[in-house]
Amino acid sequence: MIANMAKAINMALHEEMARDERVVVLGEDVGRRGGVFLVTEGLYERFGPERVIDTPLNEGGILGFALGMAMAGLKPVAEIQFVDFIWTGADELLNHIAKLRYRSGGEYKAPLVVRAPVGSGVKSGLYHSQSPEAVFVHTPGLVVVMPSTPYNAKGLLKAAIRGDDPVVFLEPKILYRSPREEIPDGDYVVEIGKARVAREGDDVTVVAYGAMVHRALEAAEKAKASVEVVDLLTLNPMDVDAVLKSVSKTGRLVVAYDAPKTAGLGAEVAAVVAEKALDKLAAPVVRVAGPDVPQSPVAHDAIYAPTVERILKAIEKVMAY
Amino acid sequence: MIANMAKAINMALHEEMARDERVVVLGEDVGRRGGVFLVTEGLYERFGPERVIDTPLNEGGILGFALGMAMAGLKPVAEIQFVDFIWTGADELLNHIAKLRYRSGGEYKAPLVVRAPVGSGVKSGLYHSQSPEAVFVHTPGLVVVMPSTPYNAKGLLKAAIRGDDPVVFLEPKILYRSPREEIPDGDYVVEIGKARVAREGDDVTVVAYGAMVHRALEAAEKAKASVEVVDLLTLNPMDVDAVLKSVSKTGRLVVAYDAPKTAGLGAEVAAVVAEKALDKLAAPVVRVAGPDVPQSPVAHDAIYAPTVERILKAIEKVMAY
Amino acid sequence: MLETNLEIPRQYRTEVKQPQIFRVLGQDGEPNEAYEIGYKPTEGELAKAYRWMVVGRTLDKYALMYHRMGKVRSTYGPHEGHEAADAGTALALRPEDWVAPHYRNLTLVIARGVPLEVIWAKFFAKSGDPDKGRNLTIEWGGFKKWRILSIGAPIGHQYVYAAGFAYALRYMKRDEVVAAYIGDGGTSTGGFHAGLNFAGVYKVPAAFFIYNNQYAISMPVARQTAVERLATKAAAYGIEGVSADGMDLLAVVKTAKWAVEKARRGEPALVEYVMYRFGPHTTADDPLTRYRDQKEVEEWRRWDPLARLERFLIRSGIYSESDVRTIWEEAEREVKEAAKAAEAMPDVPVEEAVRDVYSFVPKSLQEWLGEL
Amino acid sequence: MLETNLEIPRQYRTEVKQPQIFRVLGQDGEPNEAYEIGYKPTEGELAKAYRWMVVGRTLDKYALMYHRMGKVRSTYGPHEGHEAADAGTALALRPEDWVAPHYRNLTLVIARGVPLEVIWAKFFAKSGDPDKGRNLTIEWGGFKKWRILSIGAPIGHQYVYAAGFAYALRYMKRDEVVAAYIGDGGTSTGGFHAGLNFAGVYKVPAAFFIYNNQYAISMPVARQTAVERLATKAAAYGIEGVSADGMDLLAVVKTAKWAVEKARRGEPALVEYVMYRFGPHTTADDPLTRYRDQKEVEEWRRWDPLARLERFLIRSGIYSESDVRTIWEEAEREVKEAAKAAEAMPDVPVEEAVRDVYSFVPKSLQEWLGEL
Amino acid sequence: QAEAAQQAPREVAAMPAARRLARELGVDLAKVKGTGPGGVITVEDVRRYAEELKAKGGEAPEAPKAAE
Ligand SMILES: Cc1ncc(C[n+]2csc(CCOP(=O)(O)OP(=O)(O)O)c2C)c(N)n1
Ligand SMILES: Cc1ncc(C[n+]2csc(CCOP(=O)(O)OP(=O)(O)O)c2C)c(N)n1
Ligand SMILES: [Mg+2]
Ligand SMILES: [Mg+2]
Ligand SMILES: [Mg+2]
Repeated sequence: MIANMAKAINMALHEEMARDERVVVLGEDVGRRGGVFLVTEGLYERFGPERVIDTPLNEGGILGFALGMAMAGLKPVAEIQFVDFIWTGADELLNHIAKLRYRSGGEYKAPLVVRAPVGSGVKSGLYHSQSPEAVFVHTPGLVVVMPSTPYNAKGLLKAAIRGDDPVVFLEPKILYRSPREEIPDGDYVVEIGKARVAREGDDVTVVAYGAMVHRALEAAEKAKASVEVVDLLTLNPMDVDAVLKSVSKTGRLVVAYDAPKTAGLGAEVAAVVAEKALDKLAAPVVRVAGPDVPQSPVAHDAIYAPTVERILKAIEKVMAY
Repeated sequence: MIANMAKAINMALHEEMARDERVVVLGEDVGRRGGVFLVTEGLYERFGPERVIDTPLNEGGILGFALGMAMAGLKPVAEIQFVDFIWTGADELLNHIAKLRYRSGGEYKAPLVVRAPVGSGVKSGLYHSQSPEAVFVHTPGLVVVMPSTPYNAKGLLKAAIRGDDPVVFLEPKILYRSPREEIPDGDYVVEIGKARVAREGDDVTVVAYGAMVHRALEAAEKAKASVEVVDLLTLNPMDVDAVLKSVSKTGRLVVAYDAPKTAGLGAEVAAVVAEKALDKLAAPVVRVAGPDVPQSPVAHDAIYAPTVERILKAIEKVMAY
Repeated sequence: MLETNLEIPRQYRTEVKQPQIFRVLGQDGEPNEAYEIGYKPTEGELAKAYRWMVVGRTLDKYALMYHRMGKVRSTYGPHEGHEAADAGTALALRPEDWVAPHYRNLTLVIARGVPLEVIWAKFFAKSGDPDKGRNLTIEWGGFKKWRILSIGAPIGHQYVYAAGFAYALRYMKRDEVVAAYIGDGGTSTGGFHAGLNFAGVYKVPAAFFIYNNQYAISMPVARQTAVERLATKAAAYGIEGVSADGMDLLAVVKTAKWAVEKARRGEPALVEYVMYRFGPHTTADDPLTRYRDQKEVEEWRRWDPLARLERFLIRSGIYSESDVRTIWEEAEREVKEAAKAAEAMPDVPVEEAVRDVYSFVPKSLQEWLGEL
Repeated sequence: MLETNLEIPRQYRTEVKQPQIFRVLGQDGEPNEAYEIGYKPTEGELAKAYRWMVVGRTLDKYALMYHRMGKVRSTYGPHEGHEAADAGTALALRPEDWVAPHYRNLTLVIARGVPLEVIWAKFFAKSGDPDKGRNLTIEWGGFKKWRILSIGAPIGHQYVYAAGFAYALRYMKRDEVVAAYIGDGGTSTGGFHAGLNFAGVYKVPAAFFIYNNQYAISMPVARQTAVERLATKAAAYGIEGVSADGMDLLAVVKTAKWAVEKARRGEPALVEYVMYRFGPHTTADDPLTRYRDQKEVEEWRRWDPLARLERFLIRSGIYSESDVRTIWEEAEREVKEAAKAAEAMPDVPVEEAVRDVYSFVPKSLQEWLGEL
Repeated sequence: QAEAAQQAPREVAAMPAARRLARELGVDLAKVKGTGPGGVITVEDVRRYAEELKAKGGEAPEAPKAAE
C-alpha cells in the first residue's frame, strides 16, 4: 500500500503487537487519542488499555516504567511525545536503560524501544524541534536509529522491537505526512546497523540521515557533480564501513544534519573519516548543519536545518578543489 | 600558596562570596559537610546557611532553584555532587538554563555556575566516573569549562562567576588532590574562551583538556618527536584558532579525552580540523579516548581513560606516517 | 480487602481528609454564604477582573480565527474556561509581585498589563514580540517588564524556579511574592515535586496554583493520579492545601488572596482550582472525536466563569446589561485593532536568529549568518 | 499568622493526621501490646531473621576492616542499624517475590540467599562477582538469580522501575510482588514521585519502603522535607501509608507483611521505617567531625535492632545466651572463610570490559581491545 | 624525495589525497604549484606536475606503489 511514515510506523506497531503479546505501548496520549501525531492510532481499540497504556505526564516515569517492564520480560515501546521532553527522563534513559545490561554483568537486559519525534521545520519553537541524536550516540548501550522513508521506518521499527537491545527510534516529524511511498502490507524487517546508499555517485559523498536525506537527494539532482548520498539509518553503532567506502571512492565529504553544528553527529562522521580515510580526501570536509542556537526559533525555523541550497553550495565548495 | 585543585576552587569560592553578596552556593552536602570532596569547606561557617544552602536530594531542584535565583539577580554556584547525577536535572540544565536568554529575547539571563566533578580513574564505577562534556558543548547557551591545574581552576571559576552566561564548570576529580602548584592568594582571573599551549613543539599537536593534559605532557616528555600540547580549558565556545594554529604548524593531530570515544568532544576537534586545516594534515587524526562502554567499570577503571602509553603510541603512529 | 489479621490500626496510618471545593457563586451568579468568608474584592476590582476576562475570551476567539486564516505562526492553545482563575489570582497579587505562568494563562498575561499588540506580535512572530518570534504562541518567554517569569514548554520546571526566585526575593529583602501556575497534568512532573519540596523546606514566599481542568490533552485527571483532590498533594510537602471552584471569580480571589498573603509571610501554600477547558487542547487537537463527549462539555458550560460573574455583577448593580454589552464591544474593537497594528509590524530580522544565545555572539554564529 | 479575615475554613483545606510510629519491642526487648497486632512470625522465622541480621552486621564489620586494608576495591557504605528493617521486610516476602533495593541493603541481600563469597567477590571486584567487577561495592547490579532487581547509584529510579516491573508481573498473571526500597533522602527525588504516582494509578503489586535513617549523607531529614512523618507522602498518591520503628524486627515484619499482602491484592502502600545509620555514610565520610555528635549516636544506639531482638529471643526462650554466642561465632567464621574464598578468585579478565554493552560486541570495542 | 614530501607539512598546504599521491609518485610537494583555493595543492596539481616531469623526461618519478 501507499503510506506515509506515520502510517508505516503505525503498521509496524499493529503487526508487532499482533505477533507478540509481550509488546506493549505506553506514553502520554498514546491510547484513546492515538498519539498527538496519530502514530498509535487504533492500537487502544484493538489491544486494550492494559497493552496500550496512557501514562501520567512524566517522561522519567514512562521510561522507568518501560525499563521495569522490559526487565520482567515484556517488550515495551515507549513514546516520548516530543524528544525535547526526554530530558525530564534523561536519568532513566542514559543512566539506567543504557547501562542495565552492563551493570548487571549481562544478567538483566532492557529490550525496549523509545520512539520520539525529532527535528525542525514545522515552526514549533525551541521545545518541539530538537534533534539530540548525538547525545544518544555518545551513550554506550543505546542503539540509535533514524528512518528516512516510510519503507525503512516500518522495517527498522520491527527490527528494533524484535531486537535484544534498547533502541532510541527517532522519527523526523517533518516526514510523518510526506513523502509517501509503496510499502509491503505484510512482514519485513530492515536490518539495524546498515547504512543505505540512497543514490550512487562518483565525485562527492553526502552523508545524511532522517529528513536531510531528501534534501541531499534534491541537491544531488541539482548539482553538476556526480553525488553519492549515504543514508546512515542506524546512527549507533554507525555503519562506518559504508561511509569509508563511499568517501574512498569520491574523495570528498559533505555531512548534512538538522541539529546544532558543534559536537553534533556530523562531527563523528568527519572524525571517523579523518582517522580512517584521511588520505582519500581531496577536499576539506564540510558540515552543513543548524547554527549553534536553540533548535529552533519559530521565526527562522525554515532556515535552521540545512536547505537544499546550502547543501548544494557545500557540494560546489568541495568540488572546487 | 601551594594548593591542590580542590583548595584552589575553594579559594575562588571564598573570595567571590566575600566580594559579591549576590554569590550563593547550593547543593547536596555543601554546607556543614563542606561537600563530599571538601571543595566548599568553610563557606557555611563563614557565610551562613542562607548563602550556603544544603539542598534536598534532587538535582533538577538544585538547578531549577539556581535558575530562579539567577533570574532574580543572584549569582548562584550550584554543585552537582557527581556529574553522573546531573541527568536527573537535565531538563533544567539543557532546556531551561541554557535557553533562558534566547527564549526571552534577551530579557532574562541565567548567570550561574554549575560545578561538577567528572572523570574516571578513581575506581568509582559507572555512576561516579562520567564525563559528558560533549553533551553540554552540543547545547547552545552553555559555556563549558574544564580546568587542568589549580592555577587555572581558580582563575577560570572566578571568571565564570563574574560572567553573564551560564557556565558548566567540570572538575576532573582525579586532579582534586594533586598535582599541587603555587597559586596567588589574591584575586586573578583566567579568561574564558582561550586555550593554552601547555607545551610547545613542532612535530605533532596533542589536544587535551582536564586530567588528560597531564598525561599528554608526560607522553610528550617521553616521545622522540617534538610534541605541542594544547590544553583547551574552555570547551565551549572552543578556541578553534588555537587548535588550528598549532595543527597548521605541526601537521599532525592527536586528541586525548576521558570519555566514550564515539561522538565525544574529540570528534569535534577532529571535525574542525578536517574542515579548516585539512590541507595542513600530513597524517590521519588519531583520537585516544575511552572505549564505548559505560564510563567506567571499577575492575578496569585504570585502563578506561587514555594512558600515557596509549597517547605515546598515538604520537608514534602519526609520526610514522 | 486484606484479611483482618494483617491489618495495621489507623493511628499508625496516614490519614487524610480530602478538602471540599470552596465555591461562592451559583450557576446563576448568586453568591452563597461563603461570600462572607475571607477577602472581599472591591467593586472596582470586580469590574477590572471582569474586563480582563472579557478581553481574554475575546482574544482567544480571535486567535483561533486568525490561526485558521494562517496568520498565527504556530500552534495556539485556547484558554476558554480559565478566565476567572487567571483574573482572580491576578487580583490577589500586588503590581510588584511576580507570576510563573503555565502556558494556558492568557487572561493572566492580560491582567499583568501586557498590551494586546504585544500579545498579537507574539502570536504573529512579529518584531514587536519581546521573545523575538522564537517561541510558540503561548510560551511566555520574555515578558519580564510585566513581571512574568519566562517559561519553556516542558511542564513542571516553573514550580522549581518559582521557588528559587522567591528565595532570592526574600534574600534581597524584597517584600514580593511569586505566584506559580501548573495544570493537573503538571502535578505528575518532577518539577512539581521538587518545587513544592524546596518551597516547603525553605518556606519561600510563593503561592502555588493548580489548574485542574480535568484533562492533560486526552488524559482525564482520574488517570493522572489516584488521589481525587489535587490539593491533597500539599500534605506531602508540609504545606497547606485548598481546593476551590476555578470558574468562580469570587472563590478564586478569596483563596488566592489567602495563599498569596500566607506566602508573603513565608508560608507557601497550594491551591487547586477545579475547572474545565472548554476548547481543544490546542489547534492541533480534536477532543470530541477522540476522548470526550459533547454532553460532558455542556454540563461544564453551565458553570461558565464569565456568565456567572456577569450575572453576579448585574445582580449586585455594579454593571447594567448595557454596560456589559459595551464592555464586550470595546474588547472586540481593541482586540481587532491590536491585531491590525501587530500585523503591520516588520518581521523579526534574520540577525536575531543568532543573538541572545550568550551575552556575546560566538564566531561560529557569525560564520553561519555569513554563509546564508 | 494570617489576619483572620483572609482565612479559608478547614473543610476546604487538606487535613492530614500524621501517623504514630508503630513499635513492638522496647529497648530491653520486651514486647508491648502491639505484639498482638497483625502478622505473627513463627519461631523459625524469628530465628532465621536473627541469623540474617547477625551475618549482616558481621559482614559489615569485616567489609570496613578489609576496606581499611585496601582489599575492598571501591567505597563501602555500612548499614549498621538497618539490619532489622532488611530482615523484617525480607521475612514478609515469598521466595518468588522480588526486591528493588536501595544500596544500603546488605542484610536484605543476605536474606535473599546470595552466598557470602559472591558478596565478597563483588566487594573485591573478583570474577565471582555477577556484576563482573563493574560496580561499586553495594550497587547491586546483577543479582537476578536471587530476584534482586538491578540498581545504579542515582537514587530514585528504583521506585519507578519497580512499579513497571510489578505491572508486568500482573500482566503476565504471575502472583508475585515487588518490594522497593529508598532512603529518606530519596523521597525528594523525581523517581520517588513518578514511581508512587504510577503505582497508585495502575494499582501495581508493589510495596514501597522508606528507610528514614535520619540523614542523607550530612542532611538531616528535617532539612530534606518539611513534613515530619515520611509516610504522610502516601497521601499525594492516593495510597496508604504507615510509619513503624525500623529497628524493631517485630514492628517491621508486621507492617511489611501488611504492605506486601496488600500489594499482592493490587493495593500498593508506603511504609516508613524510622531508624538510624550508626556508622558513616560511606568509608569516605566522617560524620562525627562534621555534622552530628556522639551523643545523638549513643541515644539511638539504645534502640539497636540486634540487641533488642536478641533480648526478645532469649526472653521468649527461642534462644539461650549460649545459642546466641554460637550464632555470632558461626557468622564470624562464615564471613571470614567466604572472604578467603573470594580473595582467591581470579581477577575479572579485561575482555569483560567490552562485553554486555549490547547483545553483541561492536567493532569499535573490538578495536579498542586490540589497541591495548 | 618521498621523505621530503612527508616532512614538509609546515611549509606546504596540500590536500591529504594529494600528499598521498605525491608520496606514491615520489613527487616533492615543495616543487608543486597549488591551484586550489588559497593556493592549496590538489590531487590534480600533483598529477599534472608528475606528467610534466615525465614529459620533460627529467628525473623520472618512481613507479607508483600499490595504492592501499
Ligand atoms: C515535560 C513535558 N512533557 C510533555 C509535554 C507535552 N504536553 C503539552 S501540554 C500537555 C498536557 C498538559 O496538561 P495539564 O498540565 O493538565 O495542562 P492543560 O493543558 O490542561 O492546561 C502535554 C502532555 C510537555 N509540554 N512537557
Ligand atoms: C540522584 C542522586 N543524587 C545524588 C546522589 C549522591 N548520594 C549518594 S547517597 C546520598 C544520600 C542518600 O540519602 P538517603 O536516601 O537518605 O539514603 P541513606 O544513605 O541514608 O541510606 C547522596 C546524596 C545519588 N546517589 N543520586
Ligand atoms: Mg556529541
Ligand atoms: Mg489540564
Ligand atoms: Mg538516609
